[in-house]
Amino acid sequence: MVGEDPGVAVAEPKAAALSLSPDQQIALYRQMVRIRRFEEKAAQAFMRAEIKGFCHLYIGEEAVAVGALSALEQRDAVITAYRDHGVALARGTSARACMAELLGKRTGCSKGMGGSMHLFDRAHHFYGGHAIVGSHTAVAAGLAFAQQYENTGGITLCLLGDGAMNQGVVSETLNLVSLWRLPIVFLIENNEYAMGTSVARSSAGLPLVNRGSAFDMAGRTANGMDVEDVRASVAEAVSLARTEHLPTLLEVKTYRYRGHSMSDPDTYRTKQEIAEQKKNDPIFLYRKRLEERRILTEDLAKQIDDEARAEAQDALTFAEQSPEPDLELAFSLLFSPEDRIDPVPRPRYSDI
Amino acid sequence: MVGEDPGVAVAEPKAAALSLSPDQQIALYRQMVRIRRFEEKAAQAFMRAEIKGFCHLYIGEEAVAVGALSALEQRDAVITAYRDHGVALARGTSARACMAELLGKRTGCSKGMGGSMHLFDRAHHFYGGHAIVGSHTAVAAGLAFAQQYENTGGITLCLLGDGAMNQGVVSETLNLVSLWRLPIVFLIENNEYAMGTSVARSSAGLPLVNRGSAFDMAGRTANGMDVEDVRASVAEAVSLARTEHLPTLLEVKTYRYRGHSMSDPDTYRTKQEIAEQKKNDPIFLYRKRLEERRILTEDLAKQIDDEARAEAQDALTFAEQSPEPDLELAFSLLFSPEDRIDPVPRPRYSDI
Amino acid sequence: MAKITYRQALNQALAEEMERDPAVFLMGEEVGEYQGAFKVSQGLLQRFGPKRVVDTPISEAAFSGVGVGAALYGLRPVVEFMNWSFSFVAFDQLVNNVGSLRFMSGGQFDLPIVFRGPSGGGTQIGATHSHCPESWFAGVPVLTVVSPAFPEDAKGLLKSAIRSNNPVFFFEGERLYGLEGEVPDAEFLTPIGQARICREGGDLTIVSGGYSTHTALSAAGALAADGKEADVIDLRTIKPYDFDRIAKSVQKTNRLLIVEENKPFAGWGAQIAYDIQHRLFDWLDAPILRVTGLDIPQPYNAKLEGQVLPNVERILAAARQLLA
Amino acid sequence: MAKITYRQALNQALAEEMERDPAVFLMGEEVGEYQGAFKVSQGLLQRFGPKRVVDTPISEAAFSGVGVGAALYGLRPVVEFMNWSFSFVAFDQLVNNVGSLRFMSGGQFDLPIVFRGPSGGGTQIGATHSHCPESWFAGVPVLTVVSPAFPEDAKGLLKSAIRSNNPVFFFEGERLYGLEGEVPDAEFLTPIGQARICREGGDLTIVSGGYSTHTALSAAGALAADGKEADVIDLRTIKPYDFDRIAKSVQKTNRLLIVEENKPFAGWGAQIAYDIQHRLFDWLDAPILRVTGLDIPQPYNAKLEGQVLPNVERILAAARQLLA
Ligand SMILES: Cc1ncc(C[n+]2csc(CCOP(=O)(O)OP(=O)(O)O)c2C)c(N)n1
Ligand SMILES: Cc1ncc(C[n+]2csc(CCOP(=O)(O)OP(=O)(O)O)c2C)c(N)n1
Ligand SMILES: [Mg+2]
Ligand SMILES: [Mg+2]
Repeated sequence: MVGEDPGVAVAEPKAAALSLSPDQQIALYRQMVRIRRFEEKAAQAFMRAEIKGFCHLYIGEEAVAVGALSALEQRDAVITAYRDHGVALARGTSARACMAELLGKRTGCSKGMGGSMHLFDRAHHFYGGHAIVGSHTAVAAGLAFAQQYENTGGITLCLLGDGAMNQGVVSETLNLVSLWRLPIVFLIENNEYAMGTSVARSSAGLPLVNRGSAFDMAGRTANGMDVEDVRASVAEAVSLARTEHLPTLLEVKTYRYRGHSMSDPDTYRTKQEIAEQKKNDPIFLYRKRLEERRILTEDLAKQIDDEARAEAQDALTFAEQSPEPDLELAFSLLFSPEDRIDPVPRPRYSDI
Repeated sequence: MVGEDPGVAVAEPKAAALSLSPDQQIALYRQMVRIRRFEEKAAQAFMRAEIKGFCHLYIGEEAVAVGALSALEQRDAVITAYRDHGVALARGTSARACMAELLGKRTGCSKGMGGSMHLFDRAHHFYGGHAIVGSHTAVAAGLAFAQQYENTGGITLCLLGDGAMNQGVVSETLNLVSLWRLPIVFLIENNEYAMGTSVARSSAGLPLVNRGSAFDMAGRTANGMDVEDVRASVAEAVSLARTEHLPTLLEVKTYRYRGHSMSDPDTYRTKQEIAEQKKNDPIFLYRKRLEERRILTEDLAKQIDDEARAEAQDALTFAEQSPEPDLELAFSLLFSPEDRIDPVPRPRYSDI
Repeated sequence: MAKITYRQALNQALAEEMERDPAVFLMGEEVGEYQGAFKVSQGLLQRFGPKRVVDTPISEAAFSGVGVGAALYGLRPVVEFMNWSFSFVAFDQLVNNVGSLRFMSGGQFDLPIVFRGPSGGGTQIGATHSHCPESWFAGVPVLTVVSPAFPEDAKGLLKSAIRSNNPVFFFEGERLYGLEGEVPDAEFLTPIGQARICREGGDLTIVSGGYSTHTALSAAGALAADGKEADVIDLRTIKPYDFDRIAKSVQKTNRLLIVEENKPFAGWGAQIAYDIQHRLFDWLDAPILRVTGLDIPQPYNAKLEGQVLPNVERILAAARQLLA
Repeated sequence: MAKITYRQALNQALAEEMERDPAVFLMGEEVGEYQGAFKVSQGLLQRFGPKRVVDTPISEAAFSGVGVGAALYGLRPVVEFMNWSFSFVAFDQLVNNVGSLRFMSGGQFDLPIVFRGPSGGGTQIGATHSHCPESWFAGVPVLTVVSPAFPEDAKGLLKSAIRSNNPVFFFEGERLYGLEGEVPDAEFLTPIGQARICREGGDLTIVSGGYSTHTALSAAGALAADGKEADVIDLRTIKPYDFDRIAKSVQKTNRLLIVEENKPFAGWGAQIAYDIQHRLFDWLDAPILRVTGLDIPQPYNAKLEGQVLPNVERILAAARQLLA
């Protein structure tokens, strides 16, 4: 999807989302389904202990990444937290490279060094995958700083969680980007919880979008269960960033169906609450809408789903069959080669 | 002055500041003069290299500490940044103990270990003197947390600079105290500059008091050149904290006449600007007001000034004649004695 | 003696000390309603209420500072980091405020505070989540650094740490929470600063701490098959570490091997090596060797992580080198 | 050769590299309009404009992260900490982002970034402002740690650091800014990782870095009065330090004394001591000794601070002990 049709997204007013071409609408739908099926496959692989460590699924939140990233151009930069599979896929990273990373393989997008929380894909201007809550927001500001410095015309989209809003570095960064008028959009994926802590238990002064006004930043909200609403809101914010150099704080309400990570017992909310939220399933709702618009048929929906399942299975098979990285490779990644100074000696202080 | 008349300060509405007794008004005036003369003496001692390191003077800002601390009770806690001489004096720490600390003497309020930026006085519930910008605000929240935990009825007053507002930990702390309804008042001493950086060059979303509203905190402003206005505003905030457990962010506009520290060449603002600001000198204005109110006579003003000068000189003489601390004393301060477990061995890893 | 897990041992220590002293409280992310990210605080909210089991936002700097302020005021906070790797966003509070406030105030204030949580790698959570910052904190003059390897010591040391009038940084092994072991039924304290002898032998001294102690013990077992017997000393306290106990062993074996999980450059093992060569120069028959985490950020891949962590093979290789 | 100050040398390095490469920019508190808290950036704003000399709010974590992001994108930031002690509020950015992002991305990104500023004590600014965190950062596998003692090296090393494609942490001596020394007029680079021999002698090897090198030189001068001559090696780069140069000297003198300003527990000197005893065990005629900052937070009082810092007396005492 990345930059597939940059002309469309950027300058449109919010209401005009409906003017998306049928192909574009199908593409949005397809992306969401791809992510859903990928995540389900990842869950299975985790249960079989093919994936280890932490694994944070995006199921329920697909409309956020898909809608948001569809409003970007290729030259724009994207960065997010550890709940990153959906973002990487929406950005254009192949399912194979993602899944192989989850399995820690050499063919993974981070060569097996990063794992689920640390996906990176330079070719697609995807700057990760960051596991220290809030920490990447400052890095995001640096990307936008560089875009401005180099006058690339690109902007940065930084996704972060509701819980992350209480990390100090996020406030520092909001002040900086507003003061320096950097071309950036901060998108809060408000899925109501940070692990087991609801937004209301962690954050004073709700809604979170208010936090931006203290720094004189444009604030917007969007419905994260509606891919077109997300797309339209992000498009507006992107336009502000690209043309006015005005950063935006955008709060997107969404919900995660699964536990915080695969290891979360998920006892802090009721089954009813989850069931209630599932009625707003972004894929289900968009499918209904596209059917009403007569853009999507049952056959096509089935075909999309089959393809997504096949893609996820193919990714897993690929990952399973891929080679492991070895220590030599790992050590080769530590330092960039020097080309402007003499080589620096790089002894290992662990020689045993 | 601390807690001299706790009954008066706490519950009065702002306008009623005028109902301060003549003695109280004189006391406010006297405190400001004491601080001014102390700081001038400190400046001299610095010029003679009796004081070393950093030395941040409070000249011009006296009404802030004096007004604010006059609204507190003895059981309340006070904490501030490195521009702390005036705060310590207003809190009740003796000029001798302060000056001796500036000279690094054993008789100093921190036994010569802390220096100008790190004055402490437990007996007066003065928790320092903190030199890492913003860092003490979280400690302040901990004091208020403990007051609430122990149900002491006390509150915490935390002073901080305008520049400090851009440290992440400050935002984190504002969220916490609002969420937990801690009995605390954050008072921004907005003296227009953080070193050479004006507030407008460092901070988006002015006025700074807005930062609190993002966390749903009560916000107030006061004129920091008017000791009664500061006192009244702080009294209101203290009352909110003590009776409603509602924290306040209070922005007090003030101005420092001297450089950031004694080593600051002070080239970032014009002489005119400083001269203009001096027209609002808090001591001069309050003297005029008290003369108009026929509370202060020229004789009394002179007497107060003479006493303040004598006190400052006495403090310096005391400090000069005081003994230096030695290494044995220094090492004895590292650890609190254990009384609930066996002594812990405390080897020094520097034995040479 | 009951057989309980390391996790339960910590939980008991917290419960007993909170019971004993109303000034003790627990604060951190998910310690309350969630019952602890690793369930160390299970049941404590129900037992002691939200005043004493305090859930925080994801604001490590602020809540660490809250702990400091509360301790200055006279409370005895236990602050949980969900992972010690997250303490880096609170590093200033830990180094400057915990590390200096008592001293800079001329000794006016006590700081009876415990910071605790899991550290280290081995669970494939990657470079950002697998740090062992023990040595960095040990470099701060007033900080006490503790790292138990067994359930008994986890309980006894946490109780001592909470009762200490000085700040204690308490490092739990994420891989140890499920480890079972005998723990006395009666109340007990494990003294801070004393090592534990886990195995005795005359050929070689192996010093380790935390999870690595178990790796060292496995290696010592394998070494026995070579006919070589090692003293295995579990430090329990990293600083102040038990120099005398190590010295006694080295005077017997004349050979020292240190096993530490942290990255090599200036880890705590380097300090021990320095001290031993300095004070027991003539007792050493061979250079002191260290087996550390390899000098590379923690990789996600399982096989690589196994190679990066101290493992039996590397310890054996070093031991054989020492005994050659 | 012109005689200029350490401060001017740094200033020249910045100006030359900014002139040479438009991707190089300087960012930090008071670096622009104020001309630098220590005047290292004097004149740069006027010469290069506000786009390339960027004043920041007091938000070290955010602007460190901005540096990281800009470097990932392809710029070459030079980030100034007004004092390295303030880097602790940005510690996560430095350890996790600078320390891991290239590796965790499988090597996709370069991080050509320099963090620089003064560190250390000796100017009576107290415990919170006098830290020497060199060893802590050196403990992060990918970080390069540099600490010049002379104007020439300050210039040559800063230029190398800026041209390096890897992150370099550059520690300046606050007490060295006014130091004068000869600096070549023509363009030059000082290689990272090579020590400088400051004085030659056959009796003893003294290794030091930064300001302490000057203290070590004074001590070596005094030692000469005893008829004992020391090799004085200024590390210049703390990591990777020049093992070969030290080894060569130790093979000649058989005695090693390390002088480092940081607190003792697991400082970089402990690492050097470990490496030397490990690899040159049979060459040592006496235990390696270290003179470090005393194991106490930095006191404000002048006399005490002088005792806490490595000083000539303590170095002499250690040297005499070694030579006894
Ligand atoms: C600094 C830091 N503190 C704590 C954690 C542990 N942690 C990981 S995710 C998380 C919750 C974050 O919630 P939110 O930002 O809402 O994102 P979500 O998981 O809902 O997408 C926590 C506490 C961490 N990774 N980093
Ligand atoms: C974390 C940190 N960064 C930088 C500094 C250096 N510094 C000391 S005071 C100061 C300016 C603070 O200004 P403000 O908060 O407005 O207080 P004021 O000096 O005006 O009273 C700076 C940048 C510091 N001490 N701590
Ligand atoms: Mg969330
Ligand atoms: Mg100010």
